[in-house]
Amino acid sequence: MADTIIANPTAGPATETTVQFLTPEGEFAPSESAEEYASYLDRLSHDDLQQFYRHMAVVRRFDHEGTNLQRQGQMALWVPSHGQEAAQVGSAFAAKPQDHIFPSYREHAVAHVRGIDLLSIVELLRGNTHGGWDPTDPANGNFHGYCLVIGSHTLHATGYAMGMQRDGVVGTGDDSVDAAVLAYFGDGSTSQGDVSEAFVFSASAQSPNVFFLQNNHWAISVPVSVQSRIPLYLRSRGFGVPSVQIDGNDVLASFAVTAKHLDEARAGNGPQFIEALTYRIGAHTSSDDPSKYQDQALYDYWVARDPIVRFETYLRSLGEGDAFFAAIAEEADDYAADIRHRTLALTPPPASIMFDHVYSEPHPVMQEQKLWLERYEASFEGDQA
Amino acid sequence: MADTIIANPTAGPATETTVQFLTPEGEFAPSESAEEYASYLDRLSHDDLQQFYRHMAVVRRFDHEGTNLQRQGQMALWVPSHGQEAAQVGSAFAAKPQDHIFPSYREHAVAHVRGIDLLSIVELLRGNTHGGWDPTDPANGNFHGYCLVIGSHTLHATGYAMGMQRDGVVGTGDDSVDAAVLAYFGDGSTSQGDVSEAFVFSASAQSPNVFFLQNNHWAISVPVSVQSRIPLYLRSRGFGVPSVQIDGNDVLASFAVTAKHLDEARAGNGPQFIEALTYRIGAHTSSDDPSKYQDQALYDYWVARDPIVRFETYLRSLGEGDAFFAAIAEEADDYAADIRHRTLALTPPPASIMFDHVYSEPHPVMQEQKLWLERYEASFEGDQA
Amino acid sequence: MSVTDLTGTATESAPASRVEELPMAKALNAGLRQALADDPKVLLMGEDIGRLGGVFRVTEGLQAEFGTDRVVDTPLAESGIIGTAIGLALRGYRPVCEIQFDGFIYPGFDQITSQLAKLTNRGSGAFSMPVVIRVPYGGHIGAVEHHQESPETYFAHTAGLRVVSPSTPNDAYWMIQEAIASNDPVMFFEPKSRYWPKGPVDFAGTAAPLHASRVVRTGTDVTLLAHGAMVSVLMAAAEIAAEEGVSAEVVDLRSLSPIDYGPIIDSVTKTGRLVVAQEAPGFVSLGSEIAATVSERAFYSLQAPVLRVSGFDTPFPPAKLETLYLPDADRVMEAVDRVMAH
Amino acid sequence: MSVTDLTGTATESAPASRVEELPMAKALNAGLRQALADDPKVLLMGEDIGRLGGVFRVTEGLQAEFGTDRVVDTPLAESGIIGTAIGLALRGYRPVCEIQFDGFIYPGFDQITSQLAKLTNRGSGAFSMPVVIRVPYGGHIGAVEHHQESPETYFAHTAGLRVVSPSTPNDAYWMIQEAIASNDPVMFFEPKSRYWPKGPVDFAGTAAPLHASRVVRTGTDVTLLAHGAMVSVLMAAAEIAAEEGVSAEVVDLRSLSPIDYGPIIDSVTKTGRLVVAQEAPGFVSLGSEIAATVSERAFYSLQAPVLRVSGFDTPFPPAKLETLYLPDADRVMEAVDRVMAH
Ligand SMILES: Cc1ncc(C[n+]2csc(CCOP(=O)(O)OP(=O)(O)O)c2C)c(N)n1
Ligand SMILES: Cc1ncc(C[n+]2csc(CCOP(=O)(O)OP(=O)(O)O)c2C)c(N)n1
Ligand SMILES: [Mg+2]
Ligand SMILES: [Mg+2]
Repeated sequence: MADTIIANPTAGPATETTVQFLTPEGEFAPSESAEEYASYLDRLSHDDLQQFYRHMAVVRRFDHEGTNLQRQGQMALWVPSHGQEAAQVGSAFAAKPQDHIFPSYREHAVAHVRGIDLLSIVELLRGNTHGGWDPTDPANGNFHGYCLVIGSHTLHATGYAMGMQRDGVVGTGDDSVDAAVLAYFGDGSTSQGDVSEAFVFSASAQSPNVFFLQNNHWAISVPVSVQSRIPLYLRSRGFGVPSVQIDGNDVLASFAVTAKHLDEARAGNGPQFIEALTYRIGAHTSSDDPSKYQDQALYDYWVARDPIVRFETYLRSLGEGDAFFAAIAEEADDYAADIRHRTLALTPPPASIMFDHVYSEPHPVMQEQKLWLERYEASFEGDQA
Repeated sequence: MADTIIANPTAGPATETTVQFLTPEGEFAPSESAEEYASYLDRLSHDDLQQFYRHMAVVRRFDHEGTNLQRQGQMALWVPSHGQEAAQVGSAFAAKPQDHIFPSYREHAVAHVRGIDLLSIVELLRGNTHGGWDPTDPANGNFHGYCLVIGSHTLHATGYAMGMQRDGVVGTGDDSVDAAVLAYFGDGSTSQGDVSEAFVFSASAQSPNVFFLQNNHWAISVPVSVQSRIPLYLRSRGFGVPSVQIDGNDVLASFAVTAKHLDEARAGNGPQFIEALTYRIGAHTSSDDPSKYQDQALYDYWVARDPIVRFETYLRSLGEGDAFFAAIAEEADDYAADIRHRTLALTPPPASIMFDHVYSEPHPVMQEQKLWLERYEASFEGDQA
Repeated sequence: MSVTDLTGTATESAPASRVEELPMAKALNAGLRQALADDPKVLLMGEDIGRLGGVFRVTEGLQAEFGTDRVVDTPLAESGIIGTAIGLALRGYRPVCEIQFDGFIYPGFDQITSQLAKLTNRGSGAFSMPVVIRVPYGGHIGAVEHHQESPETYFAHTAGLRVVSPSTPNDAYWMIQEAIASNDPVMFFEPKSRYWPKGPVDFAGTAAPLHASRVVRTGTDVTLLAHGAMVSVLMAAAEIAAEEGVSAEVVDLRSLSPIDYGPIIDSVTKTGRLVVAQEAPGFVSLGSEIAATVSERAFYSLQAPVLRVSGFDTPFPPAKLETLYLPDADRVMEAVDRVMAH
Repeated sequence: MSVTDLTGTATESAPASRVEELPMAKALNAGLRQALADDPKVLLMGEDIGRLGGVFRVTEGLQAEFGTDRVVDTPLAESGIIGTAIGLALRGYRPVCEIQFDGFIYPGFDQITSQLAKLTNRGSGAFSMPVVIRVPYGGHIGAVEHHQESPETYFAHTAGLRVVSPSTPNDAYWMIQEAIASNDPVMFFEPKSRYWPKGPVDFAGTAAPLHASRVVRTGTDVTLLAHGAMVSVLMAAAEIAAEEGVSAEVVDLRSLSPIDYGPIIDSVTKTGRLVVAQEAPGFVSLGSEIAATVSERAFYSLQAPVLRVSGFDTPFPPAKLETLYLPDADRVMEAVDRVMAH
């Protein structure tokens, strides 16, 4: 039977229509609402399922390494993704190469699926860069930059999708051409005017947008109930944007539902909205102290619904054995070790990056101030000699 | 049978659930959806119905005088209310003395019902003031200032209602104490992030707000279909704010529905949303040229649904005779004549108002610049002597 | 298009000069039409710019000519307009956004400040942000609150933006095309009180560099500096000054960020005196910047303090008081008299 | 409460002085607690300020003490926070809004600029707008983008607002109470890098007027002027200068709008030289204003141009570069050396 997803009513929205394929116990038992999405699972080979697991496990391990590196002073801040891997990996797999992705700042697993070198995230949170990867480089899977101003990027995603419409890559019927934009944001973000305006503009333009909300139940210390007293997946409907709520800790639901709604968007049927119910198992960031506000029962409830454990049980029920899981564990450790290794080798950026990219065209003030700083810095060299 | 309200599908949203008591022909024939509101009409005496007509007719006349005065150079701008009188007068009558009203900039009829001297609107549009009436003066019926930045005031209305909650004037059960806030805005305004944030904050606080949308089908030249492809009354539901659509040219529907939802808000049942379908018969403002974008069939359709004509027919069906209508016409003419008279007598404001109210506390720069300007102006007096 | 690149010189093989007398609004319309015709990636977006042609008719006829995909009537939300323009720019488009009036740019301020201005830098230069934001600004039109403001300072202070303002129809025609051709975000401030007076537009001419200031009247005793609508006020003041025997040089700033200080310092070095005028409030403003920098760089040339003539440090007043609020030629002369007294 | 009124002198019948060593964050907490206790109309609102006590713990314990109606964890939207605070102020409340970080104030910019700053004027003084907006601002904390900015200029330029910034725990304790007691909107910029160093707070002392600048070190050769965290940098520079035989006077601006020019002009009249420092980019900034006005008013006293030491005219860089971006004592000394060379 389908899980009710949220036992604790104070935890926020839950509905009977939540799409779920895998119960928390790892049993394949689609909810009634899952039926219309079931055919999308046919697209998945066993290798795909292994990849789901692999990405979730590797990024979980990466995330822990990030926390450790931050504690050891290698970064000023860490933003954990622990607990949200299924929502991220399933949805990311649903995106085609020609789709574009506009993340918030916690989508490490999406980044990994799209081919980003996750060291870039370390560089960003270390204070070496404000960006980290080049979204125009084909190697980076059309994964755009992290956006720290809550909700802003949902409008960029909308404008980008409007550009796709103008480029004639929506609703052509050609699978290799039709494209959409997948944008991620959090439960707190839904309160920002920009997110509502993104619904307005995308509904008005009928642009190929899929808005993917990870409701991890917290905006730092503020529970989702402060942002909304009703389930958030309902939010978009009054804007004319169809929506669905899924069990975000079920990677199969995340994949199938995102795949269908991306198909809708690519086909020219306009914007779509998905709310994935999940939970932020870690702190908001390494600067945060969840003990000040965390509800232990709620936390325990969600730990018991861990997306990776659940999927491992399911894979084992399909016959996957220890060797596979051991190999992935080793790969994850290797990935983390490599990140650690390269993090320790990072050097501070040159001062010139402060001036070089503020403008795309030559700018006299940048040239002047860059030169001034060079000369000023050089003036100390004598002192030290 | 209930009117379908909008014949022309390109005109925007229409639904079967629209609340209507009076057909466009002035027949009392409540729609099914009107039934739950019918008891609110019991609150109305015949005198009240006369007042409805009176306010609508006087403000229609006032509005035409405003247009004339603007054409004659007495104002830089006029903002017509023609066509929206029923939506405004019915809802305004539903508000109790202790309620507060946050208008947009077209609510001349609401202002009139709440006791504002409409010359203030002339002064505002003439460029004599930025405000015009003192909302803290009991004579002004808790009618707050016009707000020209689209949507901003919906947040002020929300904060004001949060203050009422803290003052203990919500949900006490005492009819003379319990209060709510009624805020007006337009179809274009629904696209602004601030309006969505007002839904978020009022739903979160469960503050006593009634949001009253006059969907007059245009945001200057932009048809409502650009703002939303589905009926706008649905907008608030995804925020947890219950809503209803009414025939905004039916003054009885406007009264009854607003009365009920103000009751809900005052009782502590949280924010409410009403969409009134109406039409901007005039130009957006006197600076506008609707011939550039107006749809003649749509215009004709709505002219045939004039709120005042309709209500006159109804009153006549109740036995109201020529004498009453003649008396009101005379009152309206007198009102307009008085406005004209006093407009022509207006003098420019003194320069000092530029400096005197920028801050509530003494401010050295204001004192300095005011004095400078006085001296500077005085320096020319010699020249003219 | 026959504009110069931002730093270089004219590239046009200009045919015979083709000059027309046009109001600035129509010159802008012509410039926008040219930009739309030259580059299919250029698109216009804003409230009421399509069917209506904009409340000032600057985009009149362009939707009919280029279609609703390229001249877009947007929903009513400035953050949405600028935010989606950013997305379009990321996709390779060159959006030109119209903000209906100066006072309505603030709902879009976050998208301008934290996104538009910073994205290229955030992306280490991997992509550019060729977005133009057109803002009809300033007073002298007798309009209601929020419709006569001069918010240039907010944008000039914001690193990552370029800020310009034409004072003549000819500059308007060329500068809008240069702004659109620029790969950086450009805040394009259109002095709305100058929309209607006619001036010559040389369609076969060459564009002055977008970021160059320009001496528009030569003189020897005092330098008068302004941008936008205030330039014509300075020209009137210079006439009055001439009658009083004072020879005023007038400089049109044209670019507010960066500021082309070269011609300004040259002028002040010659005249020894500077009066800076603007419609905006003076406190912590563009005028402050110019006064500070000229005071610093021309320290030994200045024979009098740099004086600033500005709107008062109040909200823009009700229209009936605008002539008292806005600096006119007399107010400029009051300052000229004071600097000449040194 | 024992603060002075905005223009007057201390009104307290102070008992024996009661001084504690506190970090600024705790001094602010004490000031807010006092304000909440003194006036039931005072309320705090913001993101994470309740149960968590704010990301900087400035409001720690206050929700437990005063309840959720007076210390409000709001939904995540800055325009909503400021817009509803305006409504609460219209109802007679005195809201104190916390903006979580400097870079997140821009979504609320429209409500601040077009509403909060202008409403009292729009209403011809019939009501006031006693809203305080607390903004932890500035660099030196190694944080990611949008978390280290210094946006004071935007607000100082906006008529209708008052803008202040304390540099010490004692000022923080008193100024926050004065800001809350003011009937005008006050932008209260808290230098977040100064949240943690301790300093004496005199709970039984008297508050200096909110809008007074203050000489914090006397000297004779050059005046150094700044606000917020930069004041301590100037004090360090003054030490270095003293070692080099240059006697620097240091002025703490404290109020950014209005600016109390009296003590500044007095100081410059005495020293003949001024260096103004700030973390923010220098172009079209608060520093420009001060340089311009001092250059004008102390024209004949200045022996050298007023020099400005600022962040570069770029977005705040990645944290690893912040020490290069932010002016330190050496950068101030570079300017001191230059003015002393005159
Ligand atoms: C405009 C803005 N305001 C405030 C912040 C500070 N802030 C960073 S994350 C956050 C909570 C976001 O919650 P949510 O959207 O649920 O995303 P999550 O962190 O849970 O993934 C806040 C308030 C910000 N980044 N941007
Ligand atoms: C923030 C903002 N942007 C733009 C405008 C210019 N403007 C004034 S009224 C208007 C249309 C408003 O339409 P709607 O909300 O439907 O109200 P209506 O005028 O139809 O009553 C626009 C775009 C404004 N006043 N404020
Ligand atoms: Mg969250
Ligand atoms: Mg409308």
